[in-house]
Amino acid sequence: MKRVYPREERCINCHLCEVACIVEHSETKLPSAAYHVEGLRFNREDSRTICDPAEARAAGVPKPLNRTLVQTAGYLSLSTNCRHCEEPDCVLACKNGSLYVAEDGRVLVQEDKCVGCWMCVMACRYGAISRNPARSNVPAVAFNGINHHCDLCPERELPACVWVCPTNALVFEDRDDQ
Amino acid sequence: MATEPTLAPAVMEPVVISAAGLSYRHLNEQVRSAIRSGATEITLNDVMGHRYIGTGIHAPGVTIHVNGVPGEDLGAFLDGPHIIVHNNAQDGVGNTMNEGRIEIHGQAGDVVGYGMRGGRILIRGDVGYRVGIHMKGYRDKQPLIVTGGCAGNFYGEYMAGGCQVLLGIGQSDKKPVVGQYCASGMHGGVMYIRGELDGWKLGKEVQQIPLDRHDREFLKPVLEDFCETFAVKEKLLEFDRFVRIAPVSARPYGRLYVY
Amino acid sequence: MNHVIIGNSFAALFAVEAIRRTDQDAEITVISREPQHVYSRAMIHEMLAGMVREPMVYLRDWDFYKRMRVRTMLGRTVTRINPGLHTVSTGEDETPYDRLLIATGGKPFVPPLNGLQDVAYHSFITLEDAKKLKAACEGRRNAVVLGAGLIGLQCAEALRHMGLDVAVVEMADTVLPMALDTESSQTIAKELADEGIAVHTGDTIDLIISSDGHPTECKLRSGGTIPCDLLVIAVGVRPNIDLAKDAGITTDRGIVVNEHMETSAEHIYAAGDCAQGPEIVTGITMPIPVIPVASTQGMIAGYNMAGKRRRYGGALALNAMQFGGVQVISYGFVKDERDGEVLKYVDPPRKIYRKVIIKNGRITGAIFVKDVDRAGIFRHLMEKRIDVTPFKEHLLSPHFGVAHLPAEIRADMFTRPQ
Amino acid sequence: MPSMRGNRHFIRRPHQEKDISACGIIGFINRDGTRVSGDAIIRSIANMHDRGNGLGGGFAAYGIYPEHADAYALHIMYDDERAIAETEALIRNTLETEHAETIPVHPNGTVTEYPEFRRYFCHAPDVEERDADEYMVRLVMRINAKIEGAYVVSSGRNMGAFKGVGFPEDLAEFFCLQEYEAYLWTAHNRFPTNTPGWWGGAHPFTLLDWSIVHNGEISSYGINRRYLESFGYACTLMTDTEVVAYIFDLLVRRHGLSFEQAATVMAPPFWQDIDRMPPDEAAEATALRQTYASAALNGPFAFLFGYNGGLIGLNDRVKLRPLVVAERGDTVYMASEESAIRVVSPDLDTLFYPVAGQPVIARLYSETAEKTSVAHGGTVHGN
Amino acid sequence: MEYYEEPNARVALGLRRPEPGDWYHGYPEYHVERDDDKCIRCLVCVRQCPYDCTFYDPYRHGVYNVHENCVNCRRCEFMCPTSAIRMTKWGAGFRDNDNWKQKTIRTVYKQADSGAVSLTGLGNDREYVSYFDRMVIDASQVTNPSIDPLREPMELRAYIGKKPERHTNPPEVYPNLKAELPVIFAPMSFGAISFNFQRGLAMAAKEAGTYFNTGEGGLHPDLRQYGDHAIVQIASGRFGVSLDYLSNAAACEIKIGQGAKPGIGGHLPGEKVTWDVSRTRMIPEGSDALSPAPQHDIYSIEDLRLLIYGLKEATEYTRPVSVKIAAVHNVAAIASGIVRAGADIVVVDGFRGGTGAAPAVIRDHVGIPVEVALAQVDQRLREEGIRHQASLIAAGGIRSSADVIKGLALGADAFYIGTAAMVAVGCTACQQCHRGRCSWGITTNRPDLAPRLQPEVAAERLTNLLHGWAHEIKEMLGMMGLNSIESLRGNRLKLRGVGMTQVELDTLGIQQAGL
Repeated sequence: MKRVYPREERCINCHLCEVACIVEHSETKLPSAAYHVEGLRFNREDSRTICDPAEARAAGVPKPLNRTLVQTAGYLSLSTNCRHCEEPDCVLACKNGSLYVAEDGRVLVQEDKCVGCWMCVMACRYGAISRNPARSNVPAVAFNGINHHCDLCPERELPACVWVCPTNALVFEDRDDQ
Repeated sequence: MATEPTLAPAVMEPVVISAAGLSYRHLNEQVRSAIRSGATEITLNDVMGHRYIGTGIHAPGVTIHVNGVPGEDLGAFLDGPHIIVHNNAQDGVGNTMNEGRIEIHGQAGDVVGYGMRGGRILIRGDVGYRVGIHMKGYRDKQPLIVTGGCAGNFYGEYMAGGCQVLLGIGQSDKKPVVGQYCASGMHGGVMYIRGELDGWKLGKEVQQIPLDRHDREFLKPVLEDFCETFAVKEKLLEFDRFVRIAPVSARPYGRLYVY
Repeated sequence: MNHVIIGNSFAALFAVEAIRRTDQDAEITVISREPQHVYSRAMIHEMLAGMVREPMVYLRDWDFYKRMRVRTMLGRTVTRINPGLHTVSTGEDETPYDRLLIATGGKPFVPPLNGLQDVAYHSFITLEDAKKLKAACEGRRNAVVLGAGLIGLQCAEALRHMGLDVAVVEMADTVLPMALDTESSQTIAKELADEGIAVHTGDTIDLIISSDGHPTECKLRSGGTIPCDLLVIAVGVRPNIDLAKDAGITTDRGIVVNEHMETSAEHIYAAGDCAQGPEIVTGITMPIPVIPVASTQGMIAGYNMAGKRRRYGGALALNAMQFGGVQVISYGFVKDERDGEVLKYVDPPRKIYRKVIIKNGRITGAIFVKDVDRAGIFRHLMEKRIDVTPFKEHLLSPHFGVAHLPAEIRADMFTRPQ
Repeated sequence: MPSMRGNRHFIRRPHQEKDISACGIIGFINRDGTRVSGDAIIRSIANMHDRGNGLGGGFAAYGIYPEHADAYALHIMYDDERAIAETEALIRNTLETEHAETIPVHPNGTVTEYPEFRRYFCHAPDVEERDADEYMVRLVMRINAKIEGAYVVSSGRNMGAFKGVGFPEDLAEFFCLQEYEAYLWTAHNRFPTNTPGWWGGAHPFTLLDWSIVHNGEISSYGINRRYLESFGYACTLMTDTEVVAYIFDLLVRRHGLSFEQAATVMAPPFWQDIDRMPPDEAAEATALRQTYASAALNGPFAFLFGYNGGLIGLNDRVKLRPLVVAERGDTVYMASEESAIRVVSPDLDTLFYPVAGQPVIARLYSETAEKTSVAHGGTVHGN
Repeated sequence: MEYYEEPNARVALGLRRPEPGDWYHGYPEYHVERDDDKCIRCLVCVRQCPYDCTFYDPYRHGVYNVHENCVNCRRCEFMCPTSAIRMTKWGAGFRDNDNWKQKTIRTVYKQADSGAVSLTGLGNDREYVSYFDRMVIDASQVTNPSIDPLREPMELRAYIGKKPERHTNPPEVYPNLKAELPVIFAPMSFGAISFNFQRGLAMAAKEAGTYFNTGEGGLHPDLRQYGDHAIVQIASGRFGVSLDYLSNAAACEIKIGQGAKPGIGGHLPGEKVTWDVSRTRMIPEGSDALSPAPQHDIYSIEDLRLLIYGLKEATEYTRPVSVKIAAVHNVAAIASGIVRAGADIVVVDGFRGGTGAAPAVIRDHVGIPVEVALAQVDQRLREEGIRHQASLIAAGGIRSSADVIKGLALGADAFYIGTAAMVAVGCTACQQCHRGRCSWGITTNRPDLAPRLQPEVAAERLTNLLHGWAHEIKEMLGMMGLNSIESLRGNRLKLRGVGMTQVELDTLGIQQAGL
């Protein structure tokens, strides 16, 4: 199946993939609305999106979050997202079966079933699953949020991150034969 | 029955070529074709101003003897061979030389070893102006020029690497060991000069330092090589007569410009 | 090929899926003592607390068995396995098998307590248990949970959420003694205390005082007495190996399996909490009762049963849990610091705690509290036994990620399908 | 002299850089050397009357002076007496003149005002054959460049060019061409667009015994001219046809190229075609193109090139101007239009359109070892 | 890696305080206008700015600028996903004064601040006459047909090198470059430009059937595969020059001068000599790469001959040898001498040529336009009858296919394009090449900036540019009724001048328009 592959030697650490991802997964699909109306602020220390539930609540608004993440070390950067594994560790670990492998091979989550136990975060060896505190199916005890990872932009032919990347550092291709 | 073609013998008879009446182009073609057919010892007689001897030859293990006076650019872009000039040489010896060895039993003209980046040039006598300029060293390639006599102005100008040794044999009040602007613009490599050196002659980018143990260890085999090659009897291993000249900075003009 | 699976939880589920993926024609029979559709035992505390609707407990849609063409024998208890005859017996009838998977999970361990025989108490393992407990909560005020393991604490938290006063009694010095190290368990203990749960560690119940078959008070070894009108025993779970043992299959603490999930008996496999397979850090076999291991073992067993030879690289103890607002993820042996280099990052105000134990360049244990993002990379480092020495200093940085890994590992992870 | 009435200047060079014109051309050769009168060529060119506009026409005829066969026949036109005096003084000083006379003319039709025409049959003194040619070329260049009001129309042995302003059939009558007999005739009908017709600007253009009639335009004129100038050619006539003649001279006479090679230079094969040639051929074509890049004729053209030994037709390399070749017995015709040939020779053995850029060469049998057909290329049509 | 700073490290938080020695920066030149409504705080601009101009203030949750650092490279504007950024000039600037312009005043400040030579990049930006822009091209109408280049073959191939004077049997053969169109990428050294850009040039040259020029920085090992399409330079510094370098290339070029800075050498500052540059140039990492103007073995024309034939000997006469000079006052005579010294190609580099770094005073005031130099050199070589002995490449200020056509008509065989190639891959002509932190990844090898230009992207854009120009050249040739550039080369009748004096027309060898 076609997957998104990063080409780190081309990545220029601009984070436009994250922007495109957020906009694509926003309600309005408008950048300013996605950030300002639906949006939320950046974490002070590292300009990553906030995952701290308390902070998120303090900010007061749910937000679309990036499902791809640019990871950096010195000069190196690469945009990483769900590998859509054939035998996904996250599906094997999911506490109540809310993660599943779809017909077309994508690894998806039933958003109304996920209880935010983070077994998937624990299981994913690519660090590709994040926590979306904007939604929760479990009302109390802990502020849970739900599983949040790349869905390969079902409404687009080319995932938004790939489409936007100015240096083609992300490619969407089928490498299953390799 | 047809005989099997035989391979060229590993060691061929020395090839002797007379340069008399040959243009440099034909002479060099003959040298190249001799090398291609396996010659390792080539003697060129009656050389009289033939340019480009050994130029652009990539052939380690080949020795070329030159009898007579070779012309400009002897051994330019040289890549391996060993050239022995039994007389004086003219200008441009070892221009942009890459590897190999050139011995000149007499003296050499201007611009010896321009942009040289490897190999070794030994000169028995004096050299002219601009010797060893733009010399560069990179990793295992460290060029070396040893001059027996004295040198003219701009010795080691813009030197960026490698090593030059100037022995100053035969220096006197009228004939200083090195001319003016020695090492001007030098920003890499090292030079060793034996004898009286006036500080004002040096470029402002360099400093004089007495030799230390490493310098001595480096110089000893170099000087022995020189003495052996030219059968020099003079005692050269008096290290206190040498000074080492090295650049203050690898970036001499770092503060010259404003953005 | 006729496949029979005893048990109906994670290992069984993934075994079914693996068999079906490999062999469209196989007959599959699932026999389970519990009558429910395949559900997650890890969800029962949320169920108890009423935090989730019941459908969220079930692991697959209602048509799962139909889609997978599985013959179900739910609510039937297997009484005996006959390896020689290739049948399992449920008392009433014999079910023949070509391949058998034992995925019987664990059974609660109940310690001998003074007075226990006189009272109604609860276990907290199955959906049934949860439902019973929920019913029993009616009108109760003081719950006591014996055992501060994961199940005990989750139960305690659920009961607290339902409005009961809850006390937890744990013999060990810390909560979650098996899963966490001292420092992280203290964080959890504090979180529980903040929620209003009384935690008594280093203590145990000496005597249960009861009246009319119901507990009223528990006397603690330390001398105190705590009121109790609802008692939950959650001391631990033991691998359920009785069937295997009776059938003459080699057992230790669990049913001993090799890397293909094969037991000592031909064509009989075991997977999940009841199995004792190889562990990846130490290389020795031990039962690791966590979901990912059970699922993976079940899947591997399923493939092997269906004839597709697959090897299991070994289990890694790993767990994710959360109490209050604190998430914890742990990998490997987080308490064993002997001969190891310990890297720690502590940020008490934000409750962030990270620890990595490195032995011979390899990570043998890691724990993340609160800030758990991208922790999974450590699983990769541990399972692939990657030498972390070159990038050791970055391991605990908040920015640590795949970018810090050596190029060839990154390439392995991100340039080909996984 | 009636022709010199008033202040008309027939040999005034227009200041235009070059002359632009469209035309009709026709030529034929009797390869056995049989000489025929001008009747046929006149009928042929008259048939293409509409290709011209009466502002220029001309003829070249080979073999017309058997009695002076070894002498250079200089056809010169003059504006005035001063030019005549100056030129004749120069000729006296530099050449040995065997015979000199006024070219008989017969004013008629459109040709009423005209310059003075004279011809001189001369020998270059004391020079070798090859150098004699060079000597004559220099002299012709000198007259054309230096003497105002004089213009050398032709200068070859045993041939002559006749040209002027008017329709060619009128000019033929004017020059009494039916009275000349030649084995090789070429003719030209001109349609200049932007210059007043001047007599020197008409075709053919000649140098020694070489004559060119040309249909089309050489778009590369600017560089061709600069190139020729570096070899000492004075391009005084402001016309691209002149350039063709000089390039022929340079390539064939001075550099010793064959006609085929010269044709390759002038209408070079495309690089893509060269790339597909066998290596030897490609090497030669590449060498020719590289060496003579500035001599390549670019733009639409068809020209007929006459010399004492034969007739050559050449098209530009994409064939933007018409050229048709036909054979009847020993006669080879080359023309802009088939009708111009059929009008004098209704039954033809072969008729074909030459391949763009490939020369059609018809030589006298006396010049070739055997009788060969010219139909070696192009589309051959039966009669 | 040590000298890498986070781009937002310089957080000014709105407090400006020009240093006593920094008046130059005390007056901002550009203003980065940010539409706060559109700004989504994605921080793309912050990460993209290499000039410490843009920063994020977490306390106000806003993006702000240190405007005095802005060089108007427009990278942030280009990358902003919401078009929230707009560059404007800063306020009124200094009082209007045609004599003391903004630039002049700022340069004086800069030098008074530092006491140093004001360095700059790219090409001459002064308002000199552009003769290219005063020449117009001929076209066919009625009398001769124009040719439709879409249907008809149209030849742009140029053989570059010495040609025989006349044909002989067998023909004399000289090594020639074969370019499928008369446009070659100008010498730009790895070090001055990024590896990715040079690789893009090489790939595009191969794709389009033309050549790239290594400049004086050596040939990177990874580009050896493009040796057939490489012209390698030999300059005074002899960087990376070895026998292998010479014999692996299509042609060798002796660099005497550069149009942007005639008589001035190259100086690659040590910080640009990274590991990769170092191994390509074969000099130690971090050391200055000095390449002074004179080749110290060339002090006269016969010395040049010595080097030309030295290179021919070294390559056994299989490669054309080119000599590149800056267009200066008596360029025709110099070029003639160079041809007589044996060069197969003469490159004349006009004063609008670009540079990675040059003192501004030299870049802006030295040299002559390539148009006149070209016209004069071509004329002179023709007059001397040696035009065939060398091809002529015009460089420095070729911006479009029209310039190519005009240059061809003036007599050039081919053209170098440098700045045009850079612009094709994103250069905005911000003139900061010398600072080594090109925000477009073109003239930098800083590892965080260089990937911004990807070789494949560069190659594709460059190939597109060449294709576009080739189409235009074909159209214009067809329009003139020509189907081969040979017939245009030196064909000055195809040009006319507008708005020039007779002296200028004569110098160019063309006529006034209308005649």
